[in-house]
Amino acid sequence: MQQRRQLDEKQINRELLNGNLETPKWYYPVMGVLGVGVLIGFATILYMFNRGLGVTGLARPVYWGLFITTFVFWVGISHAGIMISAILRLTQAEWRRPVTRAAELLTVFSLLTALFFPLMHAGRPWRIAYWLIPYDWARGIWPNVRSPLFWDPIAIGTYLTGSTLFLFVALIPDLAILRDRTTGIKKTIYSMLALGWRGNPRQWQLQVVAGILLSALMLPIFVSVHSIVSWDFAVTPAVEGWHSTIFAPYFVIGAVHSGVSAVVTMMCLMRWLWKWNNYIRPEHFDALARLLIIVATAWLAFTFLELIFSLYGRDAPEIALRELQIFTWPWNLIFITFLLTGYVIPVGCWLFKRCRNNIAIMFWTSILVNVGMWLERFLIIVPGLARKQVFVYTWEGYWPSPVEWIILVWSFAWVSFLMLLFARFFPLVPLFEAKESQVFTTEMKVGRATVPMVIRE
Amino acid sequence: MSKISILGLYDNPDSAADALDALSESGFDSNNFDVLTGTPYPEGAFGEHVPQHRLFRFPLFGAIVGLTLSVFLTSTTQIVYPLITGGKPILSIFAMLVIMYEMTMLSAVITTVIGILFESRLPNISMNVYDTRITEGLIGVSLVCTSDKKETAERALNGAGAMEIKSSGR
Amino acid sequence: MIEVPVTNNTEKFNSATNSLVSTTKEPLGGKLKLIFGIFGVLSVIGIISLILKITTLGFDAKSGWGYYAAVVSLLLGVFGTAPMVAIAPTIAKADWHRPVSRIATMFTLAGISTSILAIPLIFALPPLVVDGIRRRSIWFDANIYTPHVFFGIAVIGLFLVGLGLLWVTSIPDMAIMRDHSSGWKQRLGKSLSRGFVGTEGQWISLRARIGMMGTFYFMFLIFVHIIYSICFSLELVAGWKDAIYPMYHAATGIQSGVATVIIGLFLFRKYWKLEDHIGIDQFWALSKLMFATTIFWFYFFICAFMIFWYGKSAINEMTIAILVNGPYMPVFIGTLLLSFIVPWWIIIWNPVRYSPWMLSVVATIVLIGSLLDRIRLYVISWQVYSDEMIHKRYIPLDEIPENMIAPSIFDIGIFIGFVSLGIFAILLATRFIPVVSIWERHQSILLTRHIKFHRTEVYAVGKPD
Amino acid sequence: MVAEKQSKFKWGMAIDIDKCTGCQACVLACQSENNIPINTEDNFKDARGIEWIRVERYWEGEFPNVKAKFIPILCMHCDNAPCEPVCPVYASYHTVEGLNVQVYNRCVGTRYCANGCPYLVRFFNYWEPEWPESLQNQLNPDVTVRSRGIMEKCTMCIQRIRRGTRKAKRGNNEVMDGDISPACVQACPTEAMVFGNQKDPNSKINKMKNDKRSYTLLDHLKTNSNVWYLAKVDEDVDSHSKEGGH
Repeated sequence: MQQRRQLDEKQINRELLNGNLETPKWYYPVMGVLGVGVLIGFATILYMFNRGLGVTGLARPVYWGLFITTFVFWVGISHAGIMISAILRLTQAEWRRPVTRAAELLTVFSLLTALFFPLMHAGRPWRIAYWLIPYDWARGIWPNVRSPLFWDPIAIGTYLTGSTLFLFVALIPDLAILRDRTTGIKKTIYSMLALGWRGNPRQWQLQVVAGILLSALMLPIFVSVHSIVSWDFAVTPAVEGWHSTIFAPYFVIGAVHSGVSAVVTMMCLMRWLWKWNNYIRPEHFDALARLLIIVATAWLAFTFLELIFSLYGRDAPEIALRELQIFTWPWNLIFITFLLTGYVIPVGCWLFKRCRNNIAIMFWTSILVNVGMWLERFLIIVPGLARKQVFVYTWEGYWPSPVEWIILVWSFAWVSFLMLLFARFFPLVPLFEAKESQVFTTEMKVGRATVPMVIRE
Repeated sequence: MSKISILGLYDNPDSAADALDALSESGFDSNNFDVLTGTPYPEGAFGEHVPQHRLFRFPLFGAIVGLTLSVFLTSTTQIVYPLITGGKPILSIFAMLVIMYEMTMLSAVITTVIGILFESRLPNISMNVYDTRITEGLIGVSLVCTSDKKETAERALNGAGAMEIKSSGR
Repeated sequence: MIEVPVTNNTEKFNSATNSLVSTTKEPLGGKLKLIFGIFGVLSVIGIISLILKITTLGFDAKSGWGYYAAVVSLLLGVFGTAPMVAIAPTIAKADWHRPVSRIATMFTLAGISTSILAIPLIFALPPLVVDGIRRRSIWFDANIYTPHVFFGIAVIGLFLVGLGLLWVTSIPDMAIMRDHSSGWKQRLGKSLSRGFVGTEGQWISLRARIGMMGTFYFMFLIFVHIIYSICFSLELVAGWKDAIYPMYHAATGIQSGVATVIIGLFLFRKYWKLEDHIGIDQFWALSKLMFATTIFWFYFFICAFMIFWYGKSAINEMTIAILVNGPYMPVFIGTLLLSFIVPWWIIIWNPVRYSPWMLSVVATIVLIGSLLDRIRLYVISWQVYSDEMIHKRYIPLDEIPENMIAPSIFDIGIFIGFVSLGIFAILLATRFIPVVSIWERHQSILLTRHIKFHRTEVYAVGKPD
Repeated sequence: MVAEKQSKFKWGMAIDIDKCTGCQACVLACQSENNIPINTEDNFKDARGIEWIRVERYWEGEFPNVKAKFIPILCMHCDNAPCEPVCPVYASYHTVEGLNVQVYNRCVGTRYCANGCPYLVRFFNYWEPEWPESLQNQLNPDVTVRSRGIMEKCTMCIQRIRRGTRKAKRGNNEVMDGDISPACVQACPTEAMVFGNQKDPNSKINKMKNDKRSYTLLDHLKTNSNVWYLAKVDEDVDSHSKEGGH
């Protein structure tokens, strides 16, 4: 439950803008390390473009490997933002307030990163524009609307545009605060971005309505994006392990699991890096962990349904696939790791209040979840392809090459780099939400006890 | 007669509310004055005129536009270039459904954001007087009036206990 | 920070107690006896129809059991999932659920009709080994009567856990009945309240028990839905492989459960004169739930349909023929309209969501849609089942029947009778259990305030841990 | 569908497994006809070899009663091809003549079609293709050399089909059965493979596909493939043997 902490607006401004108005000491070293990682990553990508996809470990019949896994992973992470800010806003959960901005930001940047991967994994990435937009009108042909790969850019584009606009709309009041705190060229830029925000009742009213309305609009998009990503796999009857009706909700709930965990990781980092102990408090972790227990359990139920129904048909290729996935080295190790890290260890920890309130434990368990969730996607994609249909003549394994691993690591560095870059110029915790929470909470005396109250209009 | 804008700064919501009352009593039109806060307050907390908005029309309009556009785009691209793929019908309605859905939502979101900016009258390039301390917790009561009423306005604002009064002509 | 004045709530508490306790006496006057009579007679008709159906049909004519299975499935949704409307917001700590939770929980009593109906169906279900060959089943190599046993236990268990949940959540009210009534009610209240006097320890353990029972009920419910949907329809169709189907079944069950609660709330509010206790807020919140579950219907449906449509393999084509465009296509279109399109289109408009009776109309539409949905799913499953066909890889398109079968007179009797039996059980219980939980009503009086906020008035809700 | 009716042709192939000796002549013929890069040992080790047609070999029975069975697998040119609708750029589509074609120019290399294909007959060019100096002049001028990053697969030697139909048109003749044959069919020493027009009621392929031994691979997927197999005649086993559609 929320402990009330009396903070005035000056203190909120000072504490939450501490990374924007001056540069923290750790900032340049960290950005330097990340920047080197990003550069190495881009160099590797260019090398791959230059040489061809032969530098990856892909081989027939595993035509999709680590890149698509990572693509699904980042799209999954992107589900954090709307889960936190839309669902919790609509259900009026007070504890969402400090997390919304960071979660939406994670959505935007992870989607941007996710978009790199289908681009990179294409054989001729320089012609990919044709996939999205028909650049050559003389050819007289448009993209194939029947292809799930065409649904993907449309869905992700919608989600990205929507999240970016959502992020910007919620940023306007904070931009006004920054405008008032800065001078010189910075002030000019912030003034332009703040669009002349004054903070009159009309603007505030619209800001609140906008949050609710945009949440309600983003929520269906949020569900559709990962459903569509999952349909990339599920619509192909040729791959037995993919052709499952449960894929869409299964992917969505898995995405929420990994996305919310990523938000937890990020909250720990925010608390440690910027010392926002007054805003990101143990009870927030407690609430998120409880949410995660429910999400993770639902996700596990879907996992088992998927598994049961794959064996239900008693088809030879399907059984061969599960044998590979669960019992054959090295996949059995991956499978066990996936179960342990994706569910058993984190949820086992979260069941205890002491762990839920311990920030270090929450940090490591949330990272474990994402390790598990990445492995889950890997386990779905690769073995599914490796044991495709009955043609045993072409059953092959797959292991990613160093180039692919470097690009995987690059994606993490890239997202962190972008996040930190953003954090240098814009506040990660929404200031006006923190202030609003001061106005909209109060407490009452019931006998000797003090009960926190929430004001509803 | 030139218009001027006046801003009174208050350190607590009650005196800001008093200032609004005083301005109304002095005969100013409630469309001409405004409360500026750094925090959203519950509607009507200062006894101000609660603004009406018509935001809900925007997404509806956007959705209709997006739906029409996507129906047109998906159906014509399939009909005009009738390439058979996988024995699916040339007009694959269920495949179109996905794109129609996404485009409808996209255009609804975009029009909503336009609606939000429009309804909250942003971007706002008026040169009305402003104080940076508003985002630090002070509450501003701003007023636009003709210059001959400046005295009356200042009296009303002062009467409610203003910390400071700023004004500018334009 | 706004000061919240300390108020004395004793008067409000007393008036709430008195008005709610009096609802167990004579809310409708003489009409109540008539209503009791009607539902009692209908219940008897239902039981007679059940006996006649079993004796005339026997357990071997599988296709005759389709409508029966559909009714069981519908009741599992309508009565079985209604308590979720009380459990879910309790766990989510939403504050609107307090006046609703008792009505929702009372539907566990109606589980009696599901339990009675489920038992004959167990005998009609074919064993796992047919003609010496094991049929496809989620129980794989288990004993051949495993699904029968498990389903029987699960359904009865659901009913018992439901009763437990109802009892646990009404213990403080039992204590109130003990203190504020006379005669048999007082004696019953005394024995059921187990000496509850409201010490702090008792409240803490009560809250823990409610949480545990609620979670337990939820798990049982999902379990029953999964087993029922798989064993009593999916497994009977050779080749139907649809991993989302159990979840679809549970989600649509919850949709019909929410609809039931809305109708129940509307009727009780109107005829038991509970306008003081059940506000528009409750309908507003329920409408949101209804909206969400209505969209879920479509989402889960399209998830499955898209895969089948796109996949285009023989199995997929067969599944679409069975579920959508086969003999039951008119029923499917009815479902699509009544479970999704019509309620969705009505409920997006804000005025509807504020209006209890409009919402009840939508809920009724949803319930009819659920009935059609269950008919579409179950009748054909039992219709296409045959001992030879079940071992095939899939049912060829030309072997799918061309016409739908009509319900027999007994099926209609069973449907009406057992719905009435459920309602009858609830009506009987209202003679003793207040339909709005008194202790939760007290809690909301204690924790909600209208307070002055500068120049306006706001509504503040206390959120104790 | 309408367009398909207008064409005089619907190509198809029938393969009599009973006649197949597994000699791999079809593989070699295909390789040289269609400018497929040389498959080195390393290519096969990486599982990146490109074989538009491959001969799968299955051992049956216990030693000493071992039987080898061969089945040549090439693109089935399915009417309900799972590879076609998934392509975002229409690189893979169905021609009016019933062929599943790959348009190299449109292809961006998403490899989605290869995932969709249950027969595993679609191949990706991981590297820029290279031929040793001695083979540079061997390349077929009628066939595009595929650059890296695109998918390729059996075309039923579309260059030969084109040449055949053009020739017939020029001479104002009908295309006769047996006039056109892809490289693999031409090379088959036992004449196990037959290519022809299914719309010609007297064609050999029509007779073969209506044979009681005929079946298609993975027919439960209902891909409606245009390559028919005639089951091996084997006293010990019934006609639907293991390698057939399962």
